[in-house]
Amino acid sequence: MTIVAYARLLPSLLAQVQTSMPPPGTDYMRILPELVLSIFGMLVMIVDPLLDEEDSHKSFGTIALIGALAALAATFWMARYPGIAFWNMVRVDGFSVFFHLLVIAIAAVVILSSFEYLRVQRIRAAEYYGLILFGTVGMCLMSSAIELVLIFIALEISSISTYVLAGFRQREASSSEASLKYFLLGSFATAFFLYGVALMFGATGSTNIDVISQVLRSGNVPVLAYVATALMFVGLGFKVASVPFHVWTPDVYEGAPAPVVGLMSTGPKAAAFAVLLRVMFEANAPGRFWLIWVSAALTMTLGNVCALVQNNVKRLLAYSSIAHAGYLLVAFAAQPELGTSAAMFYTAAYAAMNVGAFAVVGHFANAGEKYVTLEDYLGLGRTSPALAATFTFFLMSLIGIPITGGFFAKLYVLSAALKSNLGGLAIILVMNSAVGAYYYLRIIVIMYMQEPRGVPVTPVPAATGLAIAVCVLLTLYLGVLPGRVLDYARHSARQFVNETAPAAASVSLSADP
Amino acid sequence: MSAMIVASPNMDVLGPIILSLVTFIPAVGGLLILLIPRRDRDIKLFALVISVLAFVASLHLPVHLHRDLNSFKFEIDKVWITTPNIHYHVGIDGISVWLVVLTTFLTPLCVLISWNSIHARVKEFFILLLLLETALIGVFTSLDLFLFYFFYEATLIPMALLVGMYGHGRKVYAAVKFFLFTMIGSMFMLAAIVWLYAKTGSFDFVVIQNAIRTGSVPGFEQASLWLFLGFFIAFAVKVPIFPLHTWLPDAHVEAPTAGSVLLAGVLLKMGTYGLLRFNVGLFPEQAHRNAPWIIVLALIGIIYGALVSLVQPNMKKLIAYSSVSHLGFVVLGIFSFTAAGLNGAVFVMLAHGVATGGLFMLAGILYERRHTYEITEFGGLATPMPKYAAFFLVTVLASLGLPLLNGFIGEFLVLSGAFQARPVYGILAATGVIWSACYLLWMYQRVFFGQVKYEVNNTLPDLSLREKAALWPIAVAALVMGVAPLVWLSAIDPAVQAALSPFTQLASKAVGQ
Amino acid sequence: MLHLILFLFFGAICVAGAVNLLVQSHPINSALSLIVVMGSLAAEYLLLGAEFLAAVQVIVYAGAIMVLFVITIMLLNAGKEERSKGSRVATLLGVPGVLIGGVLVAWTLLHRSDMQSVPIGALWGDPKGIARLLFHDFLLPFEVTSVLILIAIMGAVVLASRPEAAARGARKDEG
Amino acid sequence: MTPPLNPLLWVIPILPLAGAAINGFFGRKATKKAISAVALVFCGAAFFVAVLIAANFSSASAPYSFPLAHWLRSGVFTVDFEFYLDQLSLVMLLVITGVGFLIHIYSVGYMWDDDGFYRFMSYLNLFMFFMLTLVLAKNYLVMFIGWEGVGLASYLLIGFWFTKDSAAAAGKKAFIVNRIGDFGFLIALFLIIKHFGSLDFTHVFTALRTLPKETTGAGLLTAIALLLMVGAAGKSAQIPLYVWLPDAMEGPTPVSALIHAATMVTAGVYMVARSSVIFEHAPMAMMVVAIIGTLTALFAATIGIAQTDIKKVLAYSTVSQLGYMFMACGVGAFSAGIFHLMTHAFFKGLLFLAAGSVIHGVGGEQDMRKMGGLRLYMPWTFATMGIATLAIAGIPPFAGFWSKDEILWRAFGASWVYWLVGVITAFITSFYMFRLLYMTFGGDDYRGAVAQEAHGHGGHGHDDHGHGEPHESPWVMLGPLVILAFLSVVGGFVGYGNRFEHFLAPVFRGATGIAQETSPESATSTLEYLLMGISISVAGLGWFLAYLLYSRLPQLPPRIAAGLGGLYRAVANKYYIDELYAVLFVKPLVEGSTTILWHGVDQGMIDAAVNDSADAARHVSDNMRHMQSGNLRSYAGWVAAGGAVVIAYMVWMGVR
Amino acid sequence: MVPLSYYLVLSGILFACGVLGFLIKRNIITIFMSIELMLNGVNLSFVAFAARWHALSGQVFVFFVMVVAAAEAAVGLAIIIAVYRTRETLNVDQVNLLKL
Repeated sequence: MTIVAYARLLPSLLAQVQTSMPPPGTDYMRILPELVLSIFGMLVMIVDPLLDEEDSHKSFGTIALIGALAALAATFWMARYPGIAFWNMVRVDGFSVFFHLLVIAIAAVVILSSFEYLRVQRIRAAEYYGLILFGTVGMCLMSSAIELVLIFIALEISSISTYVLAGFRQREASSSEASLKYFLLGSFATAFFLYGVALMFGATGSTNIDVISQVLRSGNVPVLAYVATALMFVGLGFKVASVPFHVWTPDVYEGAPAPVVGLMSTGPKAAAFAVLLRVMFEANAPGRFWLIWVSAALTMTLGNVCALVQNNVKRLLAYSSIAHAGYLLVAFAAQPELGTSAAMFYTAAYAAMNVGAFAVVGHFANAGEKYVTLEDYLGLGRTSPALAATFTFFLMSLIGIPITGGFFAKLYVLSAALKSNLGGLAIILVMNSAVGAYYYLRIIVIMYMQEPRGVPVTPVPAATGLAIAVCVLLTLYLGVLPGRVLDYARHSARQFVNETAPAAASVSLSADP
Repeated sequence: MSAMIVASPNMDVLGPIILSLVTFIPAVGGLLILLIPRRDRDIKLFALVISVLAFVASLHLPVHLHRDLNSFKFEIDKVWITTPNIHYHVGIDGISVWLVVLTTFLTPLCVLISWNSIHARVKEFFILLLLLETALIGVFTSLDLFLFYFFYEATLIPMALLVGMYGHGRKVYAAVKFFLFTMIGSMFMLAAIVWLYAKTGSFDFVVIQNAIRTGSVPGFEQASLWLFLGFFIAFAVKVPIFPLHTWLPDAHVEAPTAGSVLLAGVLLKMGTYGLLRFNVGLFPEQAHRNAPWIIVLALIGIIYGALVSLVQPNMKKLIAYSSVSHLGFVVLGIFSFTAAGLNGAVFVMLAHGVATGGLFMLAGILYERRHTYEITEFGGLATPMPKYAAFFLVTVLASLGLPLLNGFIGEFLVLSGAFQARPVYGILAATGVIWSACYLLWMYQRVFFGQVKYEVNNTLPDLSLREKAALWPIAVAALVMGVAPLVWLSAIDPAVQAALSPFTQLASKAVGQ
Repeated sequence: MLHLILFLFFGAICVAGAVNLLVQSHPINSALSLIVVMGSLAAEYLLLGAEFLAAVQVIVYAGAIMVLFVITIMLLNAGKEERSKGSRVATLLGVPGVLIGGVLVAWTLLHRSDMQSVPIGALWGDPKGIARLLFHDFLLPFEVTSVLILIAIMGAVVLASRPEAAARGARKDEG
Repeated sequence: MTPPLNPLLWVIPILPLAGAAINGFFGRKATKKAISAVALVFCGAAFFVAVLIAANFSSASAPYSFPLAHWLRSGVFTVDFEFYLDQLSLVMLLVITGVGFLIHIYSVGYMWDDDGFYRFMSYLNLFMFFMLTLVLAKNYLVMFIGWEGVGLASYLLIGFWFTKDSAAAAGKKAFIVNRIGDFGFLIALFLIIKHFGSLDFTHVFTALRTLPKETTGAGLLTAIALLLMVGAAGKSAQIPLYVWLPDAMEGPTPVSALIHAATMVTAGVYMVARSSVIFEHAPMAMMVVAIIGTLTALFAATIGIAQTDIKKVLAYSTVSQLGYMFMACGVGAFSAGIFHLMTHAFFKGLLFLAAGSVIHGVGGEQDMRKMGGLRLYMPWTFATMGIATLAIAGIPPFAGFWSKDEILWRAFGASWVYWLVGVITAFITSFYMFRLLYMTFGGDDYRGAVAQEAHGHGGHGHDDHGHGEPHESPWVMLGPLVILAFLSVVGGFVGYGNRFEHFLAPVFRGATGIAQETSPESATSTLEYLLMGISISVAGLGWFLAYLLYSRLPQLPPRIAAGLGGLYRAVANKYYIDELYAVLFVKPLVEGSTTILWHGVDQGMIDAAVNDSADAARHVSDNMRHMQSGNLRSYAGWVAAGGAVVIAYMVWMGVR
Repeated sequence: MVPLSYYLVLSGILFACGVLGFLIKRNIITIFMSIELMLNGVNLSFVAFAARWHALSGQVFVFFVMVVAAAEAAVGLAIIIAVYRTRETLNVDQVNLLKL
C-alpha cells in the first residue's frame, strides 16, 4: 500500500520539482521592514554584552529607535512592490502597508517613551528593546500574511514578546502575575485559534486565505467552516479583548509596565484586528454578522460600565480599551468596504491617543509605579499644567470630542454603521460613548477641579516629552485633517475587499499623498 | 439708526473675511495670552482689548447685512475635510447675526466683571473665556452641520472648566452635571447628523435642507421623527426645557459671574437657536406634528420656572429659574409658527441675554462684597449703595417686561403669536407676566428695601467705576432695544418669514384636515 | 479492521492518559501521563502514515519539551496540589461549556463532515516531501520561526534571571 | 384745518421726561432750588403747551393724530409711536397737567426737607410722562406703555420711603395687583390683534362700527370688553382688585393726591371711555361694568365709615367715587363719567392735599382721633377742605354735585337699582366725609398730645422740628389748595346744561346710543328735579347725622360701634379682604411652590431620578466588575463558556 | 479502513481534555501541560486532514506547531519560575493580586 501512497504523491512531487527555485529578490523587498527590524533586534542583542548594563539604556534605546525609523522608511520602500511574495505567504497591498506603518510607528513611539521609564524602573534595556523590535516583526507579518499558519506563527511572535514584556517589572509580584495570566490565557486562546485553523484546513483543504475565500464563496459552505470560524473568532476575540474573552485585559494592563501597556493595547491589537479583518472580510467567514453584532454590543457596554468605578488609572484605561474594542467591532458588522476603512482609521486614531495616554501615565507613575490611583492625580492641573493638559487632550480624544482623532474615528464607525442600516448598534454606540464620557471626565475633574495631594511630579524628560508631543500631534492631525488618512484607508479597503484573486492591485504611497 | 443699518453693501470691503475674523479674533487672542508672562493686570487688559476688538468687528455684520429674504450673508465655503466632505461653511442671517453680536457684546463685560473676582489661575481663566467666545460665535455662524456640532461641543469644555475651576460650593458636581447633561444630549444629535450625512453624503446645512425639501433623501419619512427627536433632545437639554432643566440652577449657582453671564446670556440661546435653525429648519413636518406637546412643555417651563424661582432663597438660583421661565417663552414662540411668535422668540433670546446677563453681573458684584447669594443676608441695601440699587432696578424692570425696555417687546410678540396659534397658549403664558413681577419685585424688595438688617451691609461700597463701565452698556442696551426694536426686528423679520415659509402650506393642510 | 483495532487501542491509551493527567494530583504524574499521551499520538501518526512526524513527535515533544517540564517541576519541587476552592465560574460555567462545545464539535465532525475512510498510511509523509515543502513553499514561516525561537530564548533569559542583576546596576548609577 | 400748535403735541409728554431725566441723573448733587426749578419748569411748560393747544381746539375740531416714529413690526402687524388728540384726551390732558402742576408746586413745600427730594421730583415728572403717554396714545400698545409706566411710577412713589417695610410692601402689592389687571388687558389686546390685525384706535373702532351689537350672550367683543374691564379694575381699584389702593397711602401725601386720587387711578375710567365703542357693542359687558362700579361704590363707602386714618378714609372714598365713574360708563353715560372724573380730580386732589397739610401741620400724625379743633390752628386748610367736603358730598352748587347728579340721573335711566345704590352711597359718602371734617377740625380742643415726634413717617422730613402746636402750612402749599378749592366750587358749571357732554359728543358719537333715550331733553324734567332733590337731601341727611354724632354727642359712636360688635369690627377691618386674599392666593402659592414644586418635583423627582440613575449605574458596575475575580481559572471559564456559546451559535447557523 | 472522523473526534476529545484541565487543575505547571495537550489534539487533526486532502502541508504545519509549543514551553516555564520566585506558590488560586 505504500506503493499506492507514492503513486498518489507523485504528481505533487513533480509539481514541486519544477517549481523549486529560489524566491525572486522582489520577494525580499516585500518583507523588507520585517528584515530591518529583525536585523536591528539582533544588533541590540549583539551590542548587549559589549556595553555594561548600568548606563547603556539610552544607547540601546537609540539603536532600537533608529531600527524602528529605518523600518518605517523600509515600509515606504516596500510599498513600491505590491503583490504576493514567497509563494502566497504574504501580500503587500495598501492594507498591509497601512498596518505596517501603524505598528512600526507605535513601536517607535513606545521605544521613545521608554527611555526614561527603564532607567527609573531599573529594567534591563537590551532585552526590552530587542523584544519590542522582534514583537513588531510579528505584528507586521500578521498584517501582511495571507497564510493562516504564517499568521499563527506571527501571532505567537507578537504574543510571546508581549508576555515577556508584561513581566518586566520583575520586582513587583503584580508584574509577574500579569505576565503569567497573560501567558496562560494567551496560549489557551491561541490553541483555540489553532484548532480553528486546523478545522478550516479540514473544511477547505487549504490555509491560504485567498483559496479559502474562493472555496467559501463558491457556495455550499460546510458546517465545519462555521465551527472553524467560531474557534478562530474565540482566539482573535481574545487578542482584541472582546467580551467575554476580554477577562485578561484589566489584570494584565494593571500589572504590566505602563509603556508596554501602551504598546500591547495598540500594536498587537491593531495587528489582531488586521487579522480579524482578513479572516472576516477577505476570507469571507460565514455566519459572522450576529456574532459580531452581539459581541460588539456586549463589549462596549461592559467596558464602559465596569470602568465607571475603577480607581486605578491603568485599570480604568484597560476597561476603556475594552470599550473601544467594542466600538471597533461595530465596524466589523458593517458592509466590508465601509467597515474596513472605518476600522483602519479607528485603530490608527486609537493608537495615537492611547500610546500617548499611557506615556503620560507611565511618566507620572514614577519609580515602582507608585502613583497610579486617581487620588494621586488630584490637582495635577496645578502641579504640572502641561502634563495635565496633554493628558486631558488624550482623554478628550478618548471621549470623542471634536478636533481629536478619537472623534472622527467614532464618527466614521458610526456613519459606516448607519450606512449599513445598523441603527440598533449605532444607538448602543451613542449611549455608550455618553456613559464613557463620565469616567474620563472624572479624571479631568480630579486633575483640574480639586486641590493637589502633594504627589511629586518629576519634570518631563526630553524623550518622553517628544513621544507625548508626537502622540498629541498625530491625534490632532487625525482630528483636524483626517481626510488624507481616511482616503488612503478607503482606497486600500476597496482593493482589499476586491482582491480575492492572488493578483494584487497596485498600491503606491502616492495614493496616500 | 435703521438708516445706518441698511447701509449699502457695496462699501463692504471686509465682507468675505469678516465672519472668520470675528469668530477667531478671540481664540487667537486667547492663545496669545499664553505668551504673556503671568502678570495678571496685563493679561486682563489684553483680554479686554481683544474682546472689545471682537465686538467692534462684529458690529460690521449688522451694518452691512442685506435685509432681503433668506439666503445667508457673508458666506464662506471652503473644503475642510474631503472625506467625509466637511466644509468650513459659515454664514449668517438676520437671526444669527444678532446672537453673534450679543456674544461679542457680553464678553467684554464679562472680562470687566471678573477683574477682581478671579484671583488664582487668572491666565487660564481669560484663555478659557476667549476660547469660549470663539466657540459660541462659531455655533451661530456655522452652516455645516459638522462644523456646528464641533463648535457646539467646543463650548462644553471651557464652560465646564470655568464652572469647575473657578466656581464655588459644589462646583465639581455642577460642572460634571452640566457636562454630562449636554454631552449625552448632543450625542443623539450627532447620531442624527451622521444619519443625514450617511444618506445625503453631505454635512452642508443648505444642501441637506434642499435635499429634504425635494424629498430626495432615502428613508427619510421613517427616520424623520427620530432625527427630529435626536436634535430636539440635544437642544432641549441646552435650553433647558422642563424637565431637563435641573442642571441649570446648579451650574449657575456655582459658576463664577462671567460664567453665569455667558451661560445664561448665550449658551442657553444655542439651544433655542438650534431648535429654530435645525428642528424647524430641517424637519418642518415633524416640528409641526410635535408642536403641541413641546408647547405644553414650554408652558410648564414658563409657569413652573416662575413659581419655583419665586421661593428661592438664593439670588442666583432665583435668576436661574427665571431663565427657565423666560426660555419657555422662546420655545413657545418658536413652536407657535407665527411671524409674531418667531420674531418675539428671537427677540426674547436677545433681551434675555442682556437682562439676565445683567442680573447675574449684579449678583456677582454683590457676591464680591459679601461672598453670599442668600437673599436673607441682605435687606435695605438701597441705603448704602443707591447706584447699585438703581441699576438693579432697571435690569429687573427690563427682565419683567416693562414697556420701553427690551423684555417687553419679545414677550409681547411671543404672547400674541402664541395667542394667534391657540388662545389658551397665549393666556396661560401670559400669566408669566404676573409671576415675573412677583418673584423679581419680591426679591428686589427683600434685598434693597427696609432697614439695613446686618451691620456689614452698611459698610458695603457702592459701584466702582469699572463696575459702572460694565453695567452702563447693559442698561443702555435694555433701553434702546425697548425703544427702537425695529433696528433688530427689521433684520430678524425677513429671516423669520423665510423660516416660516414651509409652514404656511402645512398650516393650510392642518386646517384642511 | 486491523487499522480500526490499532486506532482504538492507541486512542484508548491516549484518552486514558489525558484523563489521568486531569485526575492526578501530583504534577509529576500528570507530566508522565502527558508523555503517554504523546507516545500514543505518535503511534496514531504512524497509522496515518506520517512516519517522520511520529519520530519527531517522540523526539521533540516527548523528549525535549516534556523533559523541560519535568526539570521545572523538580526545580520548584512542586508538591501535590491542594484542592483549593478558587473559582465557581470555572466549574459552573466553564466545565459545562467545554462539554457542550466538545459534543457539538464531535457531532459536527461525525455527521456534518463527509469524511472518507482511509487505509493505514493514508498519506505517506516521507522526509523528502516534507523537506520540499518546508524549504520551498513554507520557507518564510520556517525562517520566521527562528525569530520566534530567539524571542523565546531572550524571554526565558530575562524572566528566569534574578532581578538583582538589573537592580545592582541601577543601584550603581544611583550612587 | 388742523390748528397750528398741534404739532407740539408730542412735546407735552417729552417735557416731563426730560425733567425726570435731568433730576434723576444730576439731582443728587444739585441744590434743592435747582431741582424744584427744573421739575416745576418742565411740568409747567407741559401745562402751558396743553393750554395753548386747548385754546384753539373746539368741540368741532376733528381728532388730530401725530405719528412720531415706528416702534415695532412683525410681518404685517405694526405698532407706531403715534399721539392722538381729541376732546376726550384734551380733557384728560388739561386735568393731568393742571392738577399735576399744582401738586408739583405743593410737593416742593411738602417734601422740601426730605433727603430724597430730587428722587421724589424726578419720579413725579416721570409719572407725568407716562400718564400723558397714556392719554395721548393713538393705539392700545402705546397706551399700554403709559399704563405700565404709571404703575412703575406709583410703585416707586408708594415705596418712596423704602426703609419702611410697610411702604415697600405696599409698592410691590400695588404693582403686582396692577399686573394682574394688565394680564387681562394684554389678553384683550391679543384678541383685538387676532381679529382686527391692529391696535390702532381709529382702525379698530371704524372696523367695529360695522359690526352688529352682541345683544345675545357673550361674543368676541364682550370678551374683549370684559378683559379690558379687568385691566381697568386693576388700575382703578375696582372690586376685586381694589386692595392695593388703601395700602398705597403709605406713599407721601402729594403722591396720594396726584396718583391715587386725581389721575392714575382714573386711567381705567379713561380707558373704558376710550374703548366706548367696544363696550357699546357688548351690552353684557356694559352691565358687568355698571354692576362692578355700583358695588364698589357702596362697598368702599361702607368701609370708609369706620376708618380712623385720615388718608385711609380718603382712599376708600376714592375707590367709591371711582365706582361712580364706572357706574356711569356702565350705563353708557361716558361723558358723565369723565365729567365726574374731572371734578373728582379737583376736589379729591384738594382733599388729599389738605389732609397732607393737616398731617404736615400736626407733625406726621394721621390718626383723626388724635386731632380735632384744628380749624383754629389752620384756618386756610380748614376752609379749603370744607369746600372740598361740600363738593364731594354733592351739596350744590359745588362741583361734585353736578357730576354726581348727572351720573345718578343717567343711572336711573338705565335701572332704578343703580340709582338707589348710588343714592345710598351718596348718603354714606357725605356722612363719613363730614365725620372726617368734624373729627379733624371740629371741637374746641386739640386731642393730639404734644409729643408725636416718634409717630410718623420714617425718614419723613417733618419730624425734625418738634411741634408744640399744630401750625398752618406755608403758602407754597396753601396756594394749590386755594386754586383747587376755587376749581371745586366752579368746576361743576362746565357741565351746566350738558355743555360738557356736547363737548365730548364727537368722541362718544358711536357710544351715545343708550344715552339718547333717557337724555334730559327727552325725559320729563320734573322727574329729574325730583331725583336731584332726593340726592341733595340724603347728602344733607348724611351731613346732619355726622354733625349729630361727632359734634353734638361724641360719646355715642363708640357705643354704637360696641352695639354693632362683629359688624363694626368687620367694617373696621375692611371685611378682612386682605386676609382672605392672603389665605386664598398668597400662602398656597408660596407654600405650594416651595414644598410641591421645588422640593417635591425639582429636587424630589427630577434631580433624584438623575442622581439615582447615576448611583444605579455605579452599583451595576460595582457588581459587574466582580466578573474580574482575579482567578485565572475563572477567566478560562469565561473564555470556555463564551467559546461554547459561539460554537453553538455557529453550528446552528451552519446546520440551518 | 477507519473513517477519518474517528481521528478527528479523538483529537477533539484531547482538545476538550486540555481545556478541562485548564479549568480544573490548580497547579500552574499542570495547567500549562493541559495547554500542551490541546496543541497535541490540534496536531492530530492536522495530520488527519492532511490525509483527507492528500496535502503534505497538513503534516508540515505540525512541525510549526511543535516549534511554537517548544518556544511557549521555554517562555512559559520561565514565567512560572519568576512567579514562583515572587509568590512562593504554584497554586493558581493564590495568584490573584490583580482583580476587580
